Amino acid sequence: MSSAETEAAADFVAPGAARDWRGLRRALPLGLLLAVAFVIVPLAGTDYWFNAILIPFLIMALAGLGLNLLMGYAGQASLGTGAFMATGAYATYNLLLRLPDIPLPISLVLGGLIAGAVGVVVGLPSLRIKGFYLLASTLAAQFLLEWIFNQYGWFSNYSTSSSISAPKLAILGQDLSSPVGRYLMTLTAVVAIAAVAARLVKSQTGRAWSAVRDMDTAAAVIGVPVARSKLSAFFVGAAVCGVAGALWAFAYLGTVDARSFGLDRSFQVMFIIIVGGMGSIAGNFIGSAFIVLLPILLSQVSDRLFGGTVDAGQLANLQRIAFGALIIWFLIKEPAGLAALAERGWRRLRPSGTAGPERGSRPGNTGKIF
Amino acid sequence: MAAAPFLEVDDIEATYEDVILALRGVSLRVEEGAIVALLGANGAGKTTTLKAISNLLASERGALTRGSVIWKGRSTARLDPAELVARGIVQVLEGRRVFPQLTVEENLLTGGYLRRPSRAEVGNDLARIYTWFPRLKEKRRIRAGLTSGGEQQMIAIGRALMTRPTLVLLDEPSMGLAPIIVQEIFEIIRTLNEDEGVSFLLAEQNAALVLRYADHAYVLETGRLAAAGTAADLAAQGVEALYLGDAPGAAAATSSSAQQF
Amino acid sequence: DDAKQQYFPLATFRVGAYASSGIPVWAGTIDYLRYINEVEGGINGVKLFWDECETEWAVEKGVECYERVKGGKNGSPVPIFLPHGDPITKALTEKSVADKIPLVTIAHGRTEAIDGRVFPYSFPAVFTFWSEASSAINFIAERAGGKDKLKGLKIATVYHDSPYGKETQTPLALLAKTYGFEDIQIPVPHPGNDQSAQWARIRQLKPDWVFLRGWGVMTPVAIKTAAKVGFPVDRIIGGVWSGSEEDVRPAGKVGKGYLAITPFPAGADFEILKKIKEHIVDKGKSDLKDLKSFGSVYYNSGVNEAIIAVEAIRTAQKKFGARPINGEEGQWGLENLNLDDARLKEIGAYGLQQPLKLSVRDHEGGGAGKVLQWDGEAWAIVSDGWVKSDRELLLPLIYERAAAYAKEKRITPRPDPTSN
Amino acid sequence: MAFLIETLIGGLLSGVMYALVAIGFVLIYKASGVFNFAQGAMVLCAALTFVTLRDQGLAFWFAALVTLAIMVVLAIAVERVVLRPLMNQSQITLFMATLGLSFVIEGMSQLVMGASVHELDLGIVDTPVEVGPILVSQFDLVAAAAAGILVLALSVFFNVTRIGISLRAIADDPQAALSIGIRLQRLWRIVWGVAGFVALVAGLLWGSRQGVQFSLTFVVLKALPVLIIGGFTSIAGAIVGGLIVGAADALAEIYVGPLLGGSVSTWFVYVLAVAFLLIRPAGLFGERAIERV
Amino acid sequence: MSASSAGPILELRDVSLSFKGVKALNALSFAVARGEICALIGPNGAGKSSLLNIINGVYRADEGEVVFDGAPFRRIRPLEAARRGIGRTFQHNALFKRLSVIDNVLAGLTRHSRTTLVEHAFGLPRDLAESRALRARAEDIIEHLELTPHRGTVVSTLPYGVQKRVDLARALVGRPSLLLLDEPMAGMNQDEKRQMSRFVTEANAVLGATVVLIEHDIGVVMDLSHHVVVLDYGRKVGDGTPRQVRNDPDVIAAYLGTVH
Ligand SMILES: Nc1ncnc2c1ncn2[C@@H]1O[C@H](COP(=O)(O)OP(=O)(O)OP(=O)(O)O)[C@@H](O)[C@H]1O
Ligand SMILES: Nc1ncnc2c1ncn2[C@@H]1O[C@H](COP(=O)(O)OP(=O)(O)OP(=O)(O)O)[C@@H](O)[C@H]1O
Ligand SMILES: [Mg+2]
Ligand SMILES: [Mg+2]
Repeated sequence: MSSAETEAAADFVAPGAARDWRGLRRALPLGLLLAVAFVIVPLAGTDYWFNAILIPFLIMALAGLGLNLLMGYAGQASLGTGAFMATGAYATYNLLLRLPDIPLPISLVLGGLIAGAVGVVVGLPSLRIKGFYLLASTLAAQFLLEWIFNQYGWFSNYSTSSSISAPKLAILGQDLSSPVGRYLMTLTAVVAIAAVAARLVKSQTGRAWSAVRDMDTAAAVIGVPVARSKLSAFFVGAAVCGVAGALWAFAYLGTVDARSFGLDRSFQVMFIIIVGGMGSIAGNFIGSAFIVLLPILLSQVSDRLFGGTVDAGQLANLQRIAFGALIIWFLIKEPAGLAALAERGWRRLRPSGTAGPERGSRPGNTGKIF
Repeated sequence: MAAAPFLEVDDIEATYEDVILALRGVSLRVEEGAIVALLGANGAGKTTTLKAISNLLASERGALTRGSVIWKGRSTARLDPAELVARGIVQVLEGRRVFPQLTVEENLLTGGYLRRPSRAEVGNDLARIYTWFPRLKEKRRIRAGLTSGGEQQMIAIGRALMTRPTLVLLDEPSMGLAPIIVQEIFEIIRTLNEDEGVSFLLAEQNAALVLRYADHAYVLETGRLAAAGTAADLAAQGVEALYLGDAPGAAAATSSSAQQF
Repeated sequence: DDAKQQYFPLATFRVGAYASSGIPVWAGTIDYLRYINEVEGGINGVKLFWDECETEWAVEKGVECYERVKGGKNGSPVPIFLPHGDPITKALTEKSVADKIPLVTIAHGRTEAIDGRVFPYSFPAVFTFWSEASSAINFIAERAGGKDKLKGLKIATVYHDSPYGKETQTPLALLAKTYGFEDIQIPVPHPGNDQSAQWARIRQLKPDWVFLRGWGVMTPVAIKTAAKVGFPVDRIIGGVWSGSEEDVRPAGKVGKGYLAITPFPAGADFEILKKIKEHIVDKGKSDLKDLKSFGSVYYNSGVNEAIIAVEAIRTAQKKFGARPINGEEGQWGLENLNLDDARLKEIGAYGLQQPLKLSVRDHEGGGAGKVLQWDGEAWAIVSDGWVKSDRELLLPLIYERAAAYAKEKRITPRPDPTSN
Repeated sequence: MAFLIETLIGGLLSGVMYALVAIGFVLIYKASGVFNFAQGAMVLCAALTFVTLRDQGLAFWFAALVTLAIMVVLAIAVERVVLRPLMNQSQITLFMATLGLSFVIEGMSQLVMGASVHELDLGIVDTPVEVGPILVSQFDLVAAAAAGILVLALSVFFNVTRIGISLRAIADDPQAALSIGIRLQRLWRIVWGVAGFVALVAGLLWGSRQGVQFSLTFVVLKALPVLIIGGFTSIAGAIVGGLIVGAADALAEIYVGPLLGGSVSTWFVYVLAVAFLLIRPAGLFGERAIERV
Repeated sequence: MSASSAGPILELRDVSLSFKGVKALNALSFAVARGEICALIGPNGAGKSSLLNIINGVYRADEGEVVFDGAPFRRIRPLEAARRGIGRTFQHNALFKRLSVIDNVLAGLTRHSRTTLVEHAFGLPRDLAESRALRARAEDIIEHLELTPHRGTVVSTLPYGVQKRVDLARALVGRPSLLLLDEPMAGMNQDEKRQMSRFVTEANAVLGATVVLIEHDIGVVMDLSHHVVVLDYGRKVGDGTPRQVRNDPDVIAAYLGTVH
């Protein structure tokens, strides 16, 4: 695990002595963040924070990452996220159930790979279809897979409610079923996968994805294997979503049925990447924070402010309105996502980074995938 | 030169996304019936100036933050682009922005709608465009997105002329056109100018060419006015020198206040 | 001084897709709690106080609410939690064991959680879906003139194609085998706003009865579509979640005659409702904005749930003293809850709530429903009192499933203290 | 055989109801390239407003007019607050904005008009008509007729060439449209207003079928395959797509479902739609994407 | 059929292409000799871009065949064309606009990459070695085309002229044996055109790429090319040295007019 991390850090540090320092300066905040997440938070966090906030936040960020690889980097719009997550969850469940000797991390990875394979099949139409048509066509997979898991009892080991539930979570005899344990397990998975993803998007594969996204005809002409790139994006994206799904089922809720991974979930994940920023790894975390935390914040704030004086139902409606309005507002403020906004703020704080007039985030060029 | 100002741009400053300062105090005038050239290197702010005049900045998250644009004695600040077209200013956007899904003829027709012309009028106008660009007549039923680069440029120009403007803002009209067409376009410009009194503000890279047709010229450099004068004068000075910014007579456009960063 | 009062958090759903049922449900609960506080001065003097937490009926929000409130408030613990929804219940099942907070899920939740040895903190009290199915069949038998008359009947179940909808397939198959009726299962996909194909099939198969296990908009559309194909509406029996005013009213005139089985009989004539009306509603203290819903199925279900919670706390107080009760004590209270007719009459819930006796082996306790018929304006009770289910027939199968669950989860069932 | 025909007719008639919702999408997509997810919320909003007004005792036509006025106000607000600031943004951003919009509209509707379920009675008798052995629903016939009229009217509206071409121009390139004097904002308002009207019609028909309640917003899910099959930009496509989806859905439910042991209609038409797409990547009548290098 | 280094690198034999019955190319034949710069000129819509599209597989010829490096084809996939060594720049900007200059150029090297997804994901040694090698090649070209100051900039934020240069770099980095350039100098001022001409000459002379160039600036064409082919309405109306073509009255009438 930690090796993957240093890999990621190493990736930030471009070769060349002059850049070493810059790389370090970029890696330092990240290292601090990880230290806090791995050491301080487990010591300081409460059950509520783990169970209700941090774990879902991390998992949704991971799902966002999966979709972002597919949609933000490779430009293949998909609403099949829920289905990929479900596949990962059900696959992992069956692996744990039927091959109990395989250690948990391996089952998770295998579950992800199975989801990736399903993703490839779902992605086949992308070789012919684009844009909203592709988006709408991924709904076929979304509904079909949801139905299959719900319909055929084998997938849920014939449980009465076709739901699956987590077996005991343990790695190397370490019990992970406490909130802290589940948090650490989730965090580890998320960090490891994010590190790999960060590598991947900077590699030849990632470049091929972006090339296909930005201009697929040109990509083909200069020698990028377009079909293979699209499918590999579906594979990786779905695999990451699959792991997120498995974590959702086992590390967060404990028990789920296929409806937990319905269309709403797909939309939610899409929100995350749009609000956070397409084509940005950090954006997934920002977006996830927005989507997962904002409603909680809104409800707590409004309870504090108006609790008891305003009718509870009306309050809830107002929150819904506020949530929708905030989404629109952020899209208007920064169509390239909060990650871009954050980056701009960051640069403004450190004027050394800003160099003259530049078309940095020229609209229409950013985030335009179709 | 003391005639009532036709188009007067006074000390404008324009930004994109509230932070990128693209114009810093540009002033220029177009007299009625004149052809004025706007020169400058890539990124100098030619396009931005034209968009500031036609009020198209808002659609690109840009804004005029200072100065004013006066069209026939009235400020254009509150007019939306369609209103400006109705009052005679039309812009041909840079980079052949045709409507790809519409046929060539439909593209041209869209230019006429604002005037609510009769069928006969439309027919006449179309015929006029087709005599200028016979190539378009052949392609009239093809979807514009499929036509060649030069054909698209012709469509964009033809479409703008369909609005029967009194002032045309042309952004890089010669780009990608065959020499003979470029020549024709400039001849058309001259004809329209002489016969119908249409004025032009032309942003061009090909300085030698445009100065041959223009009366007046302005040179922009990184958002500031670097030089101005009659076309003949500027041509004589050598435009190349102007681009480097060390030209004499650089306008006093130095009020580079309001740093937005 | 909150610590001297009883905390009772409410995970409401007043917006979103299920708001129309959530609003009256929570009004019923809150009105009853207010009644207890204001008229009875609390439970043995211990007043109740509560927070609301909006879930929109979504799992994550439900979990968040639960986590937010489970630690109690200002020193007052949580005695019982009402998750109100299948998915949320599932997500909380294991957490509740760890946290020792009993979940009461009336007319939803896992059926096998009846077995408190395996599911110590889950209480699918009063009426599980298996009981619902069995009671519906027994009502049909009642109409047909005896269980022996079931033989040869065709009974079609039109169900919401989801885990919830499928839950009754097993008991119905068993009942069909036992009584010799023909069991036809017809799924309707979510949300169920178009059922022409399903009802075309009904028209073709000509069943004697239709058991409608709908959800949300599926019910009115089913009733309307039934009318369209000419299937008699008084031969359709809705399940619990197809049996509220909200379910029938949108169907309009054609809904007249429609039947539904429910543990929450509608009506405002029950003693306790009269009292609530007098002391709460008429004084403008009701949580209901639309008073039309007073005495509706959903409102009464809210009252019903509150009664069980309050009575369980009261029972626990008998053992632990008149003070705020925590989850573990709440579990004891629930498992020793005994609402017989006498007690029901005392609290004015006779007829509204069925006699109920919970135990470690039996977290359901009741298992009977009343059948209502829609007269176009309101529900009327048409069954002979409570229609019981064949619990003896179903329980062995339920225990078997609970045992299988225990095995899969490697849970050692807790011993039943009453059985030795 | 009679059963088959009956199922088919039932399916086709339902298909028209789906088409009705799909048309709302097509209108807006045609005019701005925006895939308007808030269409479902608009259906709910229209129906809820209408029913609430009716419950207040307003006459049918009056209630309909007031509702329409409200939908127009909504259209103007949307243009001003959402579309204009987001002009020139990517379609997916706009799509997300309409998702945000749907939260706002749903929240507003329920805030003002409550969440309770209403019956909506349009006074259409729905005793089944028997044609030989085949049963046909009167209500569905009326709905189909309404949809038919609407489609005709809209086709005429869009074929008033000026508006039609202008709208397509806007969808292609809003800035270029502005630059030649197309009154973009006004047209957007008109189109969103018309979409509001379509939402009202769809809301009334769907509302009287299933009651006016939150789940009205879900009808969009059935409209999507209609759009895919017909093409996002074609009103005629919406009708044809609707018929195909309706018929396929009904037949699959009867003949495919039992084979697979469950209800297949959540996904069947979607899979069918993908099959269509593989043959025609922009639907039956959609405009093909243009890519030239 | 071995690639004879003596024969023409590219030969078109009676190539025709039509769209909905409209002939864009009409029985077109000509040859491009190995190592030359061949300019393709003609009025707008003459079919120049379409011709390039056929050569590298974006369009499929209706009739006739293309012989590249001794191997004839009627239809080739763009990917296959790239693999065989046909590089290309575009008339309308077709850069990967959200990528930086270096990434755009690196994307042009995809066909030289031999590593797999897994190696990329985990940064296995082979990937590290390869990306170092590819990066060096890319940096080389970037320096060569004087793009170093822009190497990390996102291309959509660059001036048009620089973007055109990036497009050239992306095509050149893969070391194509045939380089198709579609109006590489449109929208540039005189200075930039001169610079670009130099790069094209160097690509041809130093890197040894045969160049097919579409250009409307006749001065540039005269300076740069060894061989000019003139198209009009999909037909060949001229084929010869720049001088011959320039003085051809047909060409003057159809294309040049009097402004040069
Ligand atoms: N939409 C935009 N968002 C942000 N910055 C922009 C935008 N459009 C232009 N700019 C910036 O404004 C400045 C002026 O650009 P403008 O397009 O007006 O130049 P130009 O003279 O027309 O150049 P060219 O010859 O390349 O067309 C440039 O620095 C450019 O980066
Ligand atoms: N995909 C297509 N569909 C329909 N027509 C096309 C297509 N591609 C090209 N054409 C037509 O073929 C003709 C030749 O186009 P091409 O782009 O090759 O011209 P060109 O010589 O490159 O012109 P320019 O100098 O203006 O770029 C044009 O008239 C164009 O309309
Ligand atoms: Mg410009
Ligand atoms: Mg061309």
